[in-house]
Amino acid sequence: MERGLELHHIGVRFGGLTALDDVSLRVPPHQVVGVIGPNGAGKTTLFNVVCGFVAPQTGSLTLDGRPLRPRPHRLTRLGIARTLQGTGLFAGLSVLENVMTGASHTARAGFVPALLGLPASDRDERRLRADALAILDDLGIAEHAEAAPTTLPFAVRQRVALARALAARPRLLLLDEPAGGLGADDIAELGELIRQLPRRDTDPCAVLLVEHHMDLVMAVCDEIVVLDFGRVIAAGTPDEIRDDPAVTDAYLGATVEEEVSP
Amino acid sequence: MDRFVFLTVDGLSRGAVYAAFALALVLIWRAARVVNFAQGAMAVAAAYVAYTVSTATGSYWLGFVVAIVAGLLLGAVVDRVVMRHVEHASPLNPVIVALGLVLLIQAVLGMVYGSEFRPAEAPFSRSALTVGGVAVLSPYDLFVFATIGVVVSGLAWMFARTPVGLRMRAAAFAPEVSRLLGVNVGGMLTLGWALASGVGALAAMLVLPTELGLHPHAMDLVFVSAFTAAVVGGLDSPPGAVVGGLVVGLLLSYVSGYAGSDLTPLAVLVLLLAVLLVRPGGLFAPVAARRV
Amino acid sequence: MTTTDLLVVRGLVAGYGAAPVLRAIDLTVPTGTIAAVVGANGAGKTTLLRTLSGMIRPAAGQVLLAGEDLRGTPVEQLVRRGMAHVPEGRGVISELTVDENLRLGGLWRRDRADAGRALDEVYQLFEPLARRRRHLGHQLSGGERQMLALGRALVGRPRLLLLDEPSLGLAPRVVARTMALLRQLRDRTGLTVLLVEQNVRSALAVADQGVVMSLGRVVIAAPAATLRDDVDLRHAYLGF
Amino acid sequence: MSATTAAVPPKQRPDDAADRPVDRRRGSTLLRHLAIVLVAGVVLVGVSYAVEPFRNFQLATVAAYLCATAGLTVLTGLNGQLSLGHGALMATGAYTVALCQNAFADRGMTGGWLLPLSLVAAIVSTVAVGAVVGVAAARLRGPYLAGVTLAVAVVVPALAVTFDGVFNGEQGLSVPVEPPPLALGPYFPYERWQLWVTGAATLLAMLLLANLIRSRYGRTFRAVRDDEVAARLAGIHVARTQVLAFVVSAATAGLGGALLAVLAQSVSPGAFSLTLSLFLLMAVVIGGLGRLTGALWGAVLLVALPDLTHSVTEMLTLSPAVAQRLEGNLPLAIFGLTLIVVMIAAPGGVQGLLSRLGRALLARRPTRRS
Amino acid sequence: SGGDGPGSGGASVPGVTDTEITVGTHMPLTGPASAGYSKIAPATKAYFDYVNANGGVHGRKITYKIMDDGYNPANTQQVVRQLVLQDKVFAILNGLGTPTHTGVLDFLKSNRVPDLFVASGSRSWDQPDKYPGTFGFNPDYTVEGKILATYAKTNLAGQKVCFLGQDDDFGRDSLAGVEKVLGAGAVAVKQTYVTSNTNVAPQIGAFKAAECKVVVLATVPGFTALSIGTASRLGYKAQWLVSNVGADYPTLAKQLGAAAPMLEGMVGTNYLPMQNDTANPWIQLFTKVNKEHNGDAPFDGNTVYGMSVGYLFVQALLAAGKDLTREKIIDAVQKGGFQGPGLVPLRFSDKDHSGYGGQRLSRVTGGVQSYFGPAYETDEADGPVNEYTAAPAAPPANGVPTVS
Ligand SMILES: Nc1ncnc2c1ncn2[C@@H]1O[C@H](COP(=O)(O)OP(=O)(O)OP(=O)(O)O)[C@@H](O)[C@H]1O
Ligand SMILES: Nc1ncnc2c1ncn2[C@@H]1O[C@H](COP(=O)(O)OP(=O)(O)OP(=O)(O)O)[C@@H](O)[C@H]1O
Ligand SMILES: CC(C)C[C@H](N)C(=O)O
Ligand SMILES: [Mg+2]
Ligand SMILES: [Mg+2]
Repeated sequence: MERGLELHHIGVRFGGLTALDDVSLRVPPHQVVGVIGPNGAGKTTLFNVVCGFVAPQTGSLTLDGRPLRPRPHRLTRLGIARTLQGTGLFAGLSVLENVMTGASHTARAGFVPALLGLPASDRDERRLRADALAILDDLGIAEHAEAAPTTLPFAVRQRVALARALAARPRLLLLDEPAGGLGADDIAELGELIRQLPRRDTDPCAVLLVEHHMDLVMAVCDEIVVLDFGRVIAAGTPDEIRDDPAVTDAYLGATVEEEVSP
Repeated sequence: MDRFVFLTVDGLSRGAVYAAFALALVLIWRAARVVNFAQGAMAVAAAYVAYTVSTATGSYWLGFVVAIVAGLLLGAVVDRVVMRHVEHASPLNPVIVALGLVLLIQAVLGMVYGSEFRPAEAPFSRSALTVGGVAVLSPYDLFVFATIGVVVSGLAWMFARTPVGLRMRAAAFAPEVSRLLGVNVGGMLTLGWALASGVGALAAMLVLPTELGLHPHAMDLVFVSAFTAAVVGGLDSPPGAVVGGLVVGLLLSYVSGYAGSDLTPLAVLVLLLAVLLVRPGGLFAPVAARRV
Repeated sequence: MTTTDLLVVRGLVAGYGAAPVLRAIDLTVPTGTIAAVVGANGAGKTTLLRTLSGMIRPAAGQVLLAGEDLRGTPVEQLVRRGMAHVPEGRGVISELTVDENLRLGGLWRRDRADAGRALDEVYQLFEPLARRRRHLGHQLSGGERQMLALGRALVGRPRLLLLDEPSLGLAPRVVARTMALLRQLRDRTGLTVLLVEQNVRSALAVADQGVVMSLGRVVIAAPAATLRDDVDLRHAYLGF
Repeated sequence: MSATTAAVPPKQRPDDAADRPVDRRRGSTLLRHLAIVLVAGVVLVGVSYAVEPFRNFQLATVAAYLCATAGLTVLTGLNGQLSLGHGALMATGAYTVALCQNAFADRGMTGGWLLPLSLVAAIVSTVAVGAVVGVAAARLRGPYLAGVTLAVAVVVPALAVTFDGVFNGEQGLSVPVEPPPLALGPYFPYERWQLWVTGAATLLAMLLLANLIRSRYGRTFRAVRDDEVAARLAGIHVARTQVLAFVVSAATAGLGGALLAVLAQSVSPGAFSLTLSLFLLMAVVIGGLGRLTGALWGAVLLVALPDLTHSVTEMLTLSPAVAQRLEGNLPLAIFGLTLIVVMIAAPGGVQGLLSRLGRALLARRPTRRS
Repeated sequence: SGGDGPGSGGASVPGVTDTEITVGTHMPLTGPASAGYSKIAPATKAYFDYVNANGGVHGRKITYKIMDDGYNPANTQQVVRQLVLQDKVFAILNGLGTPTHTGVLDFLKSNRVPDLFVASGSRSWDQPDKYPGTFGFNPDYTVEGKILATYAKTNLAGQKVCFLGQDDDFGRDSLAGVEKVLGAGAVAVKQTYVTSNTNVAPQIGAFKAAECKVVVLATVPGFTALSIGTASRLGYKAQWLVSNVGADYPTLAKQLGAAAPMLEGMVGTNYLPMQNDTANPWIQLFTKVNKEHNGDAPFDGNTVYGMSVGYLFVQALLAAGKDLTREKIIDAVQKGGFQGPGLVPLRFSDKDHSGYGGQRLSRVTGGVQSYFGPAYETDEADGPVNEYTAAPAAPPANGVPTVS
């Protein structure tokens, strides 16, 4: 029985600052788990721990029950892909090349075939290109395949980043504020996409989502974990979270309308 | 033991002048994020101006002051006329332009002054004072130390404590945002270039008496040592430049004294690797940036 | 035009290369009001702000700040005219500390004492920043950076604040607080705000005037309440 | 900085992807590149008969430099690692070839296969040196990397003096090279033979480099250059990629140095000074960073510019006093000025300028789509 | 046309027409090594212009192509090929520098270009079997070392001798000469320097610590000045015995400026007339040529050197006869017997291609560098160091040599 990704009692300190404090959570296969919390609560740090950018001082990780000692460049091989807050696209690569890069670890041909230009290398490239184009097509941005990312509207860039992560065919996708900067329509579409990721026929994947757009989070998550000052202050279904006073107090606050109206 | 003291003292006095020049490199790096490969050639140009003035008037100090003023002006001119127009999107472009400047300046100096060595006077005696039979620092060394001490602390104070220092740093790191905040980025850049080049000229005036003399290429080797010093210390840190300079000076002195001068280049490489592999941003590197 | 209109934009055309992104923008923001500019990705909202603050030279048109034509005014002079622009992506200077970033916002001011007071006020307003005074910009979380950028603009006590997607990356509570803060500032100090937002609902909640941009043009400029309440308009232009 | 340039997002690179058409060709990379190389080879042989011996020698020198500049452009342009020490890598190749050829000559060995063997040895030894430097380089960034490679550029030639028993100090070693095969006729000009040898080796090296650049390795190099964090998340081992780029670059630089030694029939530390390293860097940037054609322009400039500026100065008739001052200096001043002007007027280098011209011409042609 | 035919030979000689002879050289006109040396070739050219103004050689004017190689062997390759293949010079004359010129020996040999009077004291030029067309000019460094050591042995007997040399053939050959005379192990402290490190205090400090009384310097001018300056800084006094390469007083004094008095008492060597010896007829001739054809450039040892090279080459051309060929000029040089400004004889013969075979010592007294004692002559092997007493020749009246 697959158990997915588990974090056990993770603690991270930066100098005197506690970024994560005894955090445990599980991302089961075929589920969307949301992480929310105030700014600086440690959400991105949590992602960094999973990716191996930050080594936790305490606690451990397991993937399907096996201990996980993550290193960023090995992640895609483990079936984990991540997008970056911002977008982190390769500015000097075309959109298509950006997406092809996401599947680097699937290339079979080694250095010598590449150097000699042997068919093995060409085959690899053709396959990567076809896959990447298919993903771009899925996300509705195939028309931008040849563009330089810097010239594209922000929403498209976000999608390219997503496409690059999906190109790795992950079993677990970590999304860090994927809706940041998107308009209402785009957010709705994104929600649709995230929701069907764990359920689709080919390459279904679980999602760990960090996001501040509550509509989106509430709409797509099976479960939500709330962080504040590095600690888990609540966890549960969207409905449970919505009504949790601690969450309202620390994170949701009043609506704009309520705050603004005298 | 005597030899050790001798080599140490000699290394420190050499190191002090490397420090001065390394400081100029650090300045321009902080102000414009450019490693100014033309710093040496620009400094030599200022020193030639000083030489001309000193020979004409017979006054060392007049030449000294003129050199620094010439350095300041040259820095401002290089910024306004050349660097300002260089596309900085690729960090290599300014480097290449600086290399072009080196060729141009050295060639022009060669045309104007010829390629003979000219004397580079020292304002104080370079004969070492003897303490207990061991030659220690000369009055000139003390002058160098004092000057560098003043310049380093002055610059450190300016950068860390004054509004203009803050503006200069902001302009260097984020020109566009700085303009939105009312910083005259162009002015700050010019000021940075002028200051760096002024310090470079000062450094040349301090270094040249210990070198072969005044020559269009006189600072070529000093540049290599000083760049090493700046990198060892950490390019963002004025105190780092000073420490780096002293470390390089001592190293060169010990190696030539105990192992043979032919090993000095190798020793420099080993030093660089030893420092940078442990601290990839130099001894005085700021906290590593959060990148995710 | 009357002097009660702090910002007046007429026939503004601007862009990055040959094809203009802004095609004849007309816009008026009365003093002491909040105008929300909304529109789809790529409509040209950011470009509009960048043109207003002089970072992009307009190909045609006029920008008047309190009746003064801003043409040819260098970017760095605009803060002295009372304009503050918090750019998209926040523009926190990562290599400087929080305190240095904030001080930079008031450095241009002659009145040093008041700049100091403004700094203290900002620390009170955003207490996470007060806790991180000596931290470098790059150590901050996304939301902390947003606070820093907004706070930095306020240190200069601007008349006109140009905000590019301030809610980006902020926790809902902070978004609400920020919007409320804009209201307060408007009411207390007569601040005028041009607010570019994707978060249309929040923006219209706080704004006096709503401006909808599409393909480089202003398609509607109407009281925010009208836009909020007119379902047809919302559906046609805002998609909700 | 004018308002318009300030508007360009800082991440935008001069060689942004829009410049490069996406490769949609289906056929074999090898065959396509082989065809280009063959055509280039035939042209080169033709040219070698059409021009005088001195020009043959100059072209051969261009070929040798091209190896080095191409390697450097892969490292600096594609992988974003700055090297001020490629002259030292060339020296490594050059000395290896000298030692091998001397060893063969001392043992009285002859045969056409000796030179290729020496060249391979040169590449192998440079790869070893490049790997060591590359491992260190992978930890360093920007000016810190520049500092270390600068030290390498100074140290390697100095070693020739330190170990003068092997390398014969400042004077250097001579490189015995066999004359053209008799089959080519008794009066076959030596310089033409030199061009054939260096041209063949260089074309082979370019073929391999072009293959590599077109493969996923080329893409990985660029990804690492653009964003290391994102590259790691995409499954790329950043340090390993950087070492690989350094090694590839070193191999070609070593070959370039070896060919230069074969051309000169001698090696000495002075020929591989820091100045050479700096000139290589200038050449690739002026030529157009990150493209093999740019490396070609760079190599051509390295050989042609000094020659051109010298000719220009020679045309002036001056009094001896003035002439003595200008002699040598004027060409350098012109060279320096050219560098500055080109860098300001065409930051993308010669190749960038040509592509811009090319696009402008294409744009003027009416499009076929209606 | 590809130039497939048999090379030279036949009717036309490269670089020679009825009215002109073209020769070329490579020199450091720019770069760190150019100091002083950049004045040699212009002086040679000035002398040729003087000869041309006086009717040339066998009715032919001499054109001298000076190419800058910046003392970089890679550039030397290029410019020498340009001279030979492109400009088709008749000969390469006085190419300067050991590492630079070493690289073109094979090329010049295989193209049969006479390679005359190389400007360096390396022993490489003297290999008549391997490089029949190459001839040196400077006395070699071993010869010089032997002469300096002989002075130390006879005049400074019993004093501790130390040695500082450049870390290359220059220093090594010189040290070999010194040790041939004083005996291996007689040099108390041996130090080297590299030109890339301008701090010689550790070396000089070592001499001071060992209380050396005599120091032999095989140094280029910059490092002669540095060494003597550093010694004075450290309060260390010694008798300096300096190679001719680094002993030119005007060069050193100019570099030291106000500190020039430190050079007082320095013993150097040379083999050409002293540039300040205005009574010497050669100096008078060269001064006149310098005024008329060299823009009256500052007159120093490099000027004398350059003009002496020019004089020797004109002699060689004359000796080669009117029907000038490359073979003939090599034969003429090998025959030897040239009388010129040199204080010692040139050693040219079919067995010996090195240049001058000895030197004379000079000393700085009252700011004036002048010769003292006899000239000496020796070889680079174990031969004795002999006094050379023959009186130097006087220049011909019009300053242009005639067929002897
Ligand atoms: N490398 C670091 N060095 C020092 N402090 C750090 C570092 N990384 C994170 N922090 C601090 O740790 C805390 C948590 O940061 P993190 O980026 O995880 O927050 P977050 O929950 O993602 O916030 P946001 O929603 O604003 O993005 C913040 O206070 C931040 O300043
Ligand atoms: N530096 C640039 N160079 C060229 N085109 C650009 C540049 N910046 C933006 N554009 C283009 O200008 C158009 C308008 O962009 P702008 O950033 O003003 O839109 P926006 O309304 O702010 O969108 P968003 O909501 O995504 O921030 C877009 O099509 C974009 O692709
Ligand atoms: C006379 C000089 C040109 C000698 C020079 N130091 C060399 O041997 O290279
Ligand atoms: Mg975050
Ligand atoms: Mg925008």
